[in-house]
Amino acid sequence: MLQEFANALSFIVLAAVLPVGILFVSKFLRPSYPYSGKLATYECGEDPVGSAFVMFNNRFYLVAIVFLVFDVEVALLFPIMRLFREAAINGGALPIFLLAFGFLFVLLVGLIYEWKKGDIDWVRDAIERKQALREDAAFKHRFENVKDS
Amino acid sequence: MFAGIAHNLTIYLAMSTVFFVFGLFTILTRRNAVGVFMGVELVLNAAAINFVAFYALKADSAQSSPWLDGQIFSLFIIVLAAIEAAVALAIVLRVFGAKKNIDPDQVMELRG
Amino acid sequence: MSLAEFLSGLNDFIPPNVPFFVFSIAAAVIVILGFAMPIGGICTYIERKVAADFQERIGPNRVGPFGILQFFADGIKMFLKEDTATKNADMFIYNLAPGLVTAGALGAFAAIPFSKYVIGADLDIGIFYVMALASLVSLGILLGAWSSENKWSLLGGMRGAAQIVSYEIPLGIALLSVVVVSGQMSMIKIVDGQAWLGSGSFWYIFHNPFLFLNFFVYFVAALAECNRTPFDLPEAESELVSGFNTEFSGMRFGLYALAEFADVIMFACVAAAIFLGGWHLPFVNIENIHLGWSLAGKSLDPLIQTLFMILIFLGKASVIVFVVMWLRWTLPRLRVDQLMDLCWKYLIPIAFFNLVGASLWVWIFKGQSMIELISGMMGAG
Amino acid sequence: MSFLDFFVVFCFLGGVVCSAVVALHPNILYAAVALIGSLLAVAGVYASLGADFLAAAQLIIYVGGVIVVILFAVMMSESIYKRRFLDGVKKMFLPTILSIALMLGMFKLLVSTNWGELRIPNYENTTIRIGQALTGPYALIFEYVAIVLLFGLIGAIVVARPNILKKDQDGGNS
Repeated sequence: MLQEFANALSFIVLAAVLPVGILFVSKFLRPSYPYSGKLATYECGEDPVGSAFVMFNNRFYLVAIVFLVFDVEVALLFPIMRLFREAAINGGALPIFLLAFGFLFVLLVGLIYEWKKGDIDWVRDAIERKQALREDAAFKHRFENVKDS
Repeated sequence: MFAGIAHNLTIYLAMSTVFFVFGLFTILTRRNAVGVFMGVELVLNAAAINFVAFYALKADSAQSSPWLDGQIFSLFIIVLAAIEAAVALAIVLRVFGAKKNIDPDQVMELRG
Repeated sequence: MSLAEFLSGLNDFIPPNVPFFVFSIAAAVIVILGFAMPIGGICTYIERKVAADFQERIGPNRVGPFGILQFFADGIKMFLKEDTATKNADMFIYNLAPGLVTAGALGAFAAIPFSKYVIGADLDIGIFYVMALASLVSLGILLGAWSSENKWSLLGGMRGAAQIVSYEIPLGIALLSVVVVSGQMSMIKIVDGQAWLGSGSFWYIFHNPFLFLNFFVYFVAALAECNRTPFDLPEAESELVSGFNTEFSGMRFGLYALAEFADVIMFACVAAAIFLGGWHLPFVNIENIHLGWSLAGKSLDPLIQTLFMILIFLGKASVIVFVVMWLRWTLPRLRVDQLMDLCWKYLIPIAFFNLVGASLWVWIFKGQSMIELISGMMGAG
Repeated sequence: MSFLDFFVVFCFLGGVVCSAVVALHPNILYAAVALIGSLLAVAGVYASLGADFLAAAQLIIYVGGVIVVILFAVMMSESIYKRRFLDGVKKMFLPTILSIALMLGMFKLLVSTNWGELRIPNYENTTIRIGQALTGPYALIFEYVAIVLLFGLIGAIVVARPNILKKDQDGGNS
């Protein structure tokens, strides 16, 4: 069993070291004449303005959070699902079934919640429309000046 | 020189101690809230290493329980650290959105 | 029984008491340098030829007969081309990122079961190991995009990371449904469960209708995971110049292209192993093919059987790779929101439904597949 | 010096160096990359202690999830034109004293006690036993974790949700 770890580890190490090694070795074979034009960031010809960092919308961030939760769920379900077949064949599958799919259902509630709240919608106006409708219902006065802007 | 080091507990505990101390140091000195959070991650990993190492100490002897207690504990540490990451970094983002900087020392308006 | 054990078994060719990890490194070198990289290179050539046939043009035929050595020429060109980085690129992370991406893509070849005795690492957590390494790729892309200090590559990298990250969930659920049906996580045991010689459950794709649907969920998620065809948004040429690899040139770009292709091949091999029955053909039992040839006193039967198994397995994987190439020239690219909606609003609910369905099927029919039930009824009827 | 000893020592040294970089490096992004290294070292230690499922779970959840979220947060939480990430480590005198004292104390305690022989479980398949434990005595905790996950998910989303209508305060962020 320990040898299998050694095999897997040597695969990962070789796969990680190989490209960096190729890059390092090819550094000596390659010509290298860096002049300012070549080093400037590529912006279809214009000269770059401002830093590479631009404040993008945090849709990516919401996706990362929801991914984290569902990734944990999938990782936790693996050991339970592995026992399911033996339990199903020689009886006693009910507790495992209820446990696993209770876990799965609880998190499905989370998915349905954010689906309805429009958090996984990616298009800005779809989110704004949903949010505007919600705000409109709740705060009648505050909403007027936002509608026409 | 290191013969048989993998079979006694000192190296695992030394590693968890080093992780704990560096994690604590990060929490105390980082100016960026995300940096403080990385320190928390190191401290959690230190605790998880201890759980697995101490379970391995009594793995096959008589009084070890059939259920892999040590590994289950560190599995739950990993799971709950993931959730803590989601919530903590959402708060960090909100604080940054409102106050444009997330230095834990300067963002203190809530206090008193 | 992993490749390294097999190598250490040839004890009349090797000097005595060589430590074991030398064999595991040798096995890694054989599989990665012997299989993954050349096949990755050859596939770039085949893809260009296939694309040419789709568009009724000739495709590369200058280098070597029928242009076969084209990938070799590309490799040398990339090796010798200058690799420029932007002025204030973050050199350390810039060089680390391709390492992470290829570690994810090529490292997962350890779990690919080429035949019963030829597998990189016969881990007990085979499928879980493949998922673990697939998550490294998104990190590599994110860091590579960030360190190349270019707005376009940053946006492409963020999109790529968000896409790969969110498509990992349907991929994980599809693998989970296979684990429910097979009751095993080690790749070789999963493939062994798919033999059908009159009895036993046939390929898992035909095990039950839910798993059949989950195969296509897996296929779509794997396509998105490798940024292929309808999902190649991160390097959408028209919008983001060339996505996260805008600033990569020369060998660095070659590594990212190779890692992407190795990802495609790896996911095709995993699909061939867990859904299409690895080295099993329906009525043929590879074990009892005995040709009786022998070389230097040793019978060559096990070697021939292993070669047959590897050929059958690679045949199935190449069918899937061909379909991936075929899709590239037929389907248009999705918009970002369609892409994300497809994942969160369609693939994940379908995958969950199929997971519940598959486990109910296993529970009700005591783990028997459709084919067994039908043959049971026909036999009884 | 068997392969296992070499691997454990390698993971120990890699973990120490990476966590040192996480603690001391001024650039927050390098700290995040070093955190990846230390998490991989911890995964290596889990594997050498026989916990193969745990090592893979650590890779999937931590390296595949938490670090991606941390990187997104680091990239988003930088003000627009401050290009470098130098957040500078502030006054370090007192924390260094405390840390060194703590480390020496723990090492002394660690070396002095005799922990006895460590029997690494013979690397049999831990996934089955973890599955049996999760469906056995830890079943209630397993469901409780599901509820914690749900609350964490909804809480994080409500906090991180871009409230579009509050346009003035957020600037272009949401």
